[in-house]
Amino acid sequence: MIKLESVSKTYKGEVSALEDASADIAKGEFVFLVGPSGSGKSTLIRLLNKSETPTSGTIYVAGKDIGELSSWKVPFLRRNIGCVFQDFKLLNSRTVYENVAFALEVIGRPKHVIETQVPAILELVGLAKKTDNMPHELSGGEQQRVSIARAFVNRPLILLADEPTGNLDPNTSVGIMRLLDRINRTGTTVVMATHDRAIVDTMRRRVIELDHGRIIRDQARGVYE
Amino acid sequence: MIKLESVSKTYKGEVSALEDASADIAKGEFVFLVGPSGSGKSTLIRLLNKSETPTSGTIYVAGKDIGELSSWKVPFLRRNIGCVFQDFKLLNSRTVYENVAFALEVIGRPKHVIETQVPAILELVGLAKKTDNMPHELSGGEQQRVSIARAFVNRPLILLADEPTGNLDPNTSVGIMRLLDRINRTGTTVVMATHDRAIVDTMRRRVIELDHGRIIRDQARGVYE
Amino acid sequence: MAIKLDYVARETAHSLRRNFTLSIASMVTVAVSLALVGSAFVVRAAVQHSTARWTGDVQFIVFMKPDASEAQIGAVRNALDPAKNNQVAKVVFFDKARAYKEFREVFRDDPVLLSTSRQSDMPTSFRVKPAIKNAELINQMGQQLKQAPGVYTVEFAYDTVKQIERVSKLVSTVILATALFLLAAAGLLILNSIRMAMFARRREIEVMKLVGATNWFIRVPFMFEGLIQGLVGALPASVAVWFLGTRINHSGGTRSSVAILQGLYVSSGEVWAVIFAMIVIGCLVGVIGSAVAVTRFLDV
Amino acid sequence: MAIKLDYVARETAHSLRRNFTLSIASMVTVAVSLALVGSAFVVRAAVQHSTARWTGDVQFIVFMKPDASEAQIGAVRNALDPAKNNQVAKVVFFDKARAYKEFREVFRDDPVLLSTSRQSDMPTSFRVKPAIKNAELINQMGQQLKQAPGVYTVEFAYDTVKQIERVSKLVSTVILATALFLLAAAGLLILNSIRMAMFARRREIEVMKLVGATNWFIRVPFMFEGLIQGLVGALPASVAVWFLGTRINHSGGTRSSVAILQGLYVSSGEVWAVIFAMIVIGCLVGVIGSAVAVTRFLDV
Ligand SMILES: Nc1ncnc2c1ncn2[C@@H]1O[C@H](COP(=O)(O)OP(=O)(O)OP(=O)(O)O)[C@@H](O)[C@H]1O
Ligand SMILES: Nc1ncnc2c1ncn2[C@@H]1O[C@H](COP(=O)(O)OP(=O)(O)OP(=O)(O)O)[C@@H](O)[C@H]1O
Ligand SMILES: [Mg+2]
Ligand SMILES: [Mg+2]
Repeated sequence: MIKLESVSKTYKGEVSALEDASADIAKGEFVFLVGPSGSGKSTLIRLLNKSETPTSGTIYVAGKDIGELSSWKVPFLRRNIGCVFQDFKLLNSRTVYENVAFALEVIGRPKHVIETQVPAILELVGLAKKTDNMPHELSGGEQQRVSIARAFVNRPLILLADEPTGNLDPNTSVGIMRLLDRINRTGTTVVMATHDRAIVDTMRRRVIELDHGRIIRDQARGVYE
Repeated sequence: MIKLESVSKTYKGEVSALEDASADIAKGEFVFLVGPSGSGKSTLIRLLNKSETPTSGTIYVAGKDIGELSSWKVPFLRRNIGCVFQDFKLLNSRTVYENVAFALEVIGRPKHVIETQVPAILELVGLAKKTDNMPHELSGGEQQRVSIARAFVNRPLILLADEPTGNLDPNTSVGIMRLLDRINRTGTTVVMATHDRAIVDTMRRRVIELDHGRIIRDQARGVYE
Repeated sequence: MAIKLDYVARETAHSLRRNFTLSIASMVTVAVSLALVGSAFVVRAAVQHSTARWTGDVQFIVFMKPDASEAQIGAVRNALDPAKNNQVAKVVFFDKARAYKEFREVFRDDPVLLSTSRQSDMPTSFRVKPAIKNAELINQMGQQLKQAPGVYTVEFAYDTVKQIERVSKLVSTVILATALFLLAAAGLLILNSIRMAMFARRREIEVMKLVGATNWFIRVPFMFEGLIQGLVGALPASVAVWFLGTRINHSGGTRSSVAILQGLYVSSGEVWAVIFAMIVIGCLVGVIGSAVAVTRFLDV
Repeated sequence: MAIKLDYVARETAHSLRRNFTLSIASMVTVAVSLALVGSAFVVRAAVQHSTARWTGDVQFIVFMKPDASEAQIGAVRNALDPAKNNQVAKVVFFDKARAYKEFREVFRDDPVLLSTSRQSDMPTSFRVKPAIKNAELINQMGQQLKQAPGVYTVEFAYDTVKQIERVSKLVSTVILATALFLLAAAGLLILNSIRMAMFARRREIEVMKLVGATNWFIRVPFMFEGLIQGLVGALPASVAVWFLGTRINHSGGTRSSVAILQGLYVSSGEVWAVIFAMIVIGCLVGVIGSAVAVTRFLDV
């Protein structure tokens, strides 16, 4: 599903955020990206949905070299990749419901689909009571769950999650992980960057560890450290 | 230093974020605020620096009822309260250095003070190499450290930190906690909301637990749960 | 994927409302500049009508009485014949038919005047271009003709008409220059209000891109917003120009077939053409402004 | 706490640069509207000078030759005496001294003309307000006087001057109305560009508040920005009006003591007064616009 061939990313100047990273992630896998702050986890995730382009190396998603993708096709790539962002990226002027519905509207889903799927997914992430609140009226953890709902709502092939439990208490985190696990069992490939040792150690899934931009460990059924 | 007398906060509509909370925090204390997502931790912190006003109850900071404070005096209250925000609140158009310097500029500190204190504090949080980067060029954890540096830089009496380790890996978190500890030992009162069980359990400081807006536990040398 | 119209309408309305003062300012500027453009053209057209009779250096016109005899007309023609009178450079005879034709032409939008005037009411006239330049002598020549039998009156241009034309040209050029300035400002404003709309929604745009919106899906509402601003600005301008047109027609001096100036007059056809042009210009300014904004600032 | 000037200057410059197109549009609108205001006043002043001689229904002026004898002047005075001639309502005699005084007044800013003209060069004249209304008869009366010994020329106003004054008043009123419209738009624009500046920096403002900035510390740079926009807009407008002034002075018809119109002329004192007023208006519009923005949209 996802294949990296010696991918490097150097930001303008000298910051080398990713160096010679290679990996092969099969359809339906669940992968944890771990590593210290600044090791390149978010960079890797941004490369996968083409928000950034690699300095060198090739990335295949669903068998296609996304470096070759002409720019007008990028939106269609992204429709297959749900993304949970470290900073949520919610729309401040829209309610929780509208934020989630937005992801469907933008890709032209008909109204009746939106009206059934959005409440269902909000129920799933435990925000049924907050549908009409604005993002700034939510706690940090609640915002993170809205962001997860939005990424899930159009049932993407791949789900990228950048520290989806960073602002959640342990219990809520467990709930979210159950959700991700459930999604993963329906066949969605999940790539999740995290700092949460407890989660990684409990789930025992594949772990890719980054350090200073290099993959220093790639372990099936791994632990945090 | 901080005293809450049956403080309640109800957001417009019916959301009761804090109910009848009373607590007394002495000068130089280190207090963890714990509780599930949406339990009112951030609300409590926002009440302390008067970004929100309580629906009922009284809050004293440094012996003064901050509800009585006329609005033009609020800036001067805030100069004594450093704040690390859950969503960093960095200025996107300014470099790391400028972001930190800004906090000093705004309160009219002379240039030479700014020029010595800012590099020192950036060194302290481990960002000496990133002084000239823009926030969007930083990893999530690095941004969080900038936010901490800005809250520290004018040596406030009280430091409020809302999940300052939410986006950090365990090792960096330990570093930040050492820093907070050090600051606390110089006499600064620290109030920190967190989800990080490991940190709370290691530090063994006073723990105030919130649930649905109520203080359900207030324990000296406590643990997360 | 087709972009849904109701989506575009909703987004545009929302954005216009959010940027209310700026949208208003853009529209006011579009309106004022287009009103100036339109007025310049209408005034120029009116002045041209009014002075139509004086083309080709005609310096005075000898109007014959409607009942002047052939002999009387012949005598005047003789007196003005360039071949015999070296003070005359050129003379054109307007018989009743030709005078009526011109009259009908100038007042083609005034059915009352047209229906009450018959060809037989028209005075025949000679339009005289003198060979001499001296105003005093030209005056004398005209005054003499006034005494000739069968002559109703002699109207002198005295260069007044030329002066009027020159001033009108100057005024409308100045107005046009000011208008162009303002039009540029209006374009800039629309560009800017679109840019602001985009800026205000840059997070939204970022998120749209991240969840897979196509570029046109993002662009179209903004371009539409610009179009609307230009269009809405053109409307009050059109109304203003239309009023100017009717005002000119109602107060435009003596509307007579025998006068120096034939009355300031502008046909409704001309007014509508100017209004049409204004609306087109308004839309163009809006679309160009927003297109520039969208291509320059929307990094999609 | 005193607000540091270099801080305000830096922030203002930064904000102006960031909002470049909008600032430009505001300034252009301020400039155009102020230029219109200024032009209207300057043109009106020039026309008033030019027609100064024709106040009080004076219909024609009889200029005597500089060397006309006392007897000749007396004869003309006699012929025009309202007590003896019932066609005359009023007549005013301008002797050399009075003519020179008026001449010096009108051309007070033209040292060349002043230094080359002496009081003895001035023609004496009679300003005549006829008792009759019929233009033809007034004309006849004037023409007769032209033949009288010692008369240099007779200048007729023929209502031309009144017409000019009427038109000039109308034109400057229309210009002023347009200008007021635009000035309102300019105020709106400045308000808006400040609001946009605040919007663009709302996170910054939020953070400023959270780290303890005082309200005035936050407000002052924005108000300063508005002031600058108004002021910078006023400058090109001032230049334009200044040029208009010199143009009027250099091409303003015949500058002679014996002509219908005394040459369009506007004194540099008047031009500077208008420019000063424009700069004040520009600053006012800027400050008011930004003050409204700051109080309405800056929730500090
Ligand atoms: N746009 C950018 N320009 C320049 N440098 C950047 C940019 N984005 C990231 N970096 C740098 O690249 C490195 C890797 O950043 P990245 O965000 O991938 O780290 P991360 O593993 O996600 O860290 P965290 O756990 O703190 O979120 C960091 O040193 C960061 O400063
Ligand atoms: N401005 C607001 N308007 C309405 N409701 C709000 C507002 N801010 C917070 N709330 C609600 O108040 C409750 C407490 O929010 P708060 O942010 O204090 O939680 P928290 O303990 O910080 O949670 P987290 O750990 O997820 O950050 C939540 O249910 C939230 O939705
Ligand atoms: Mg990251
Ligand atoms: Mg919180």
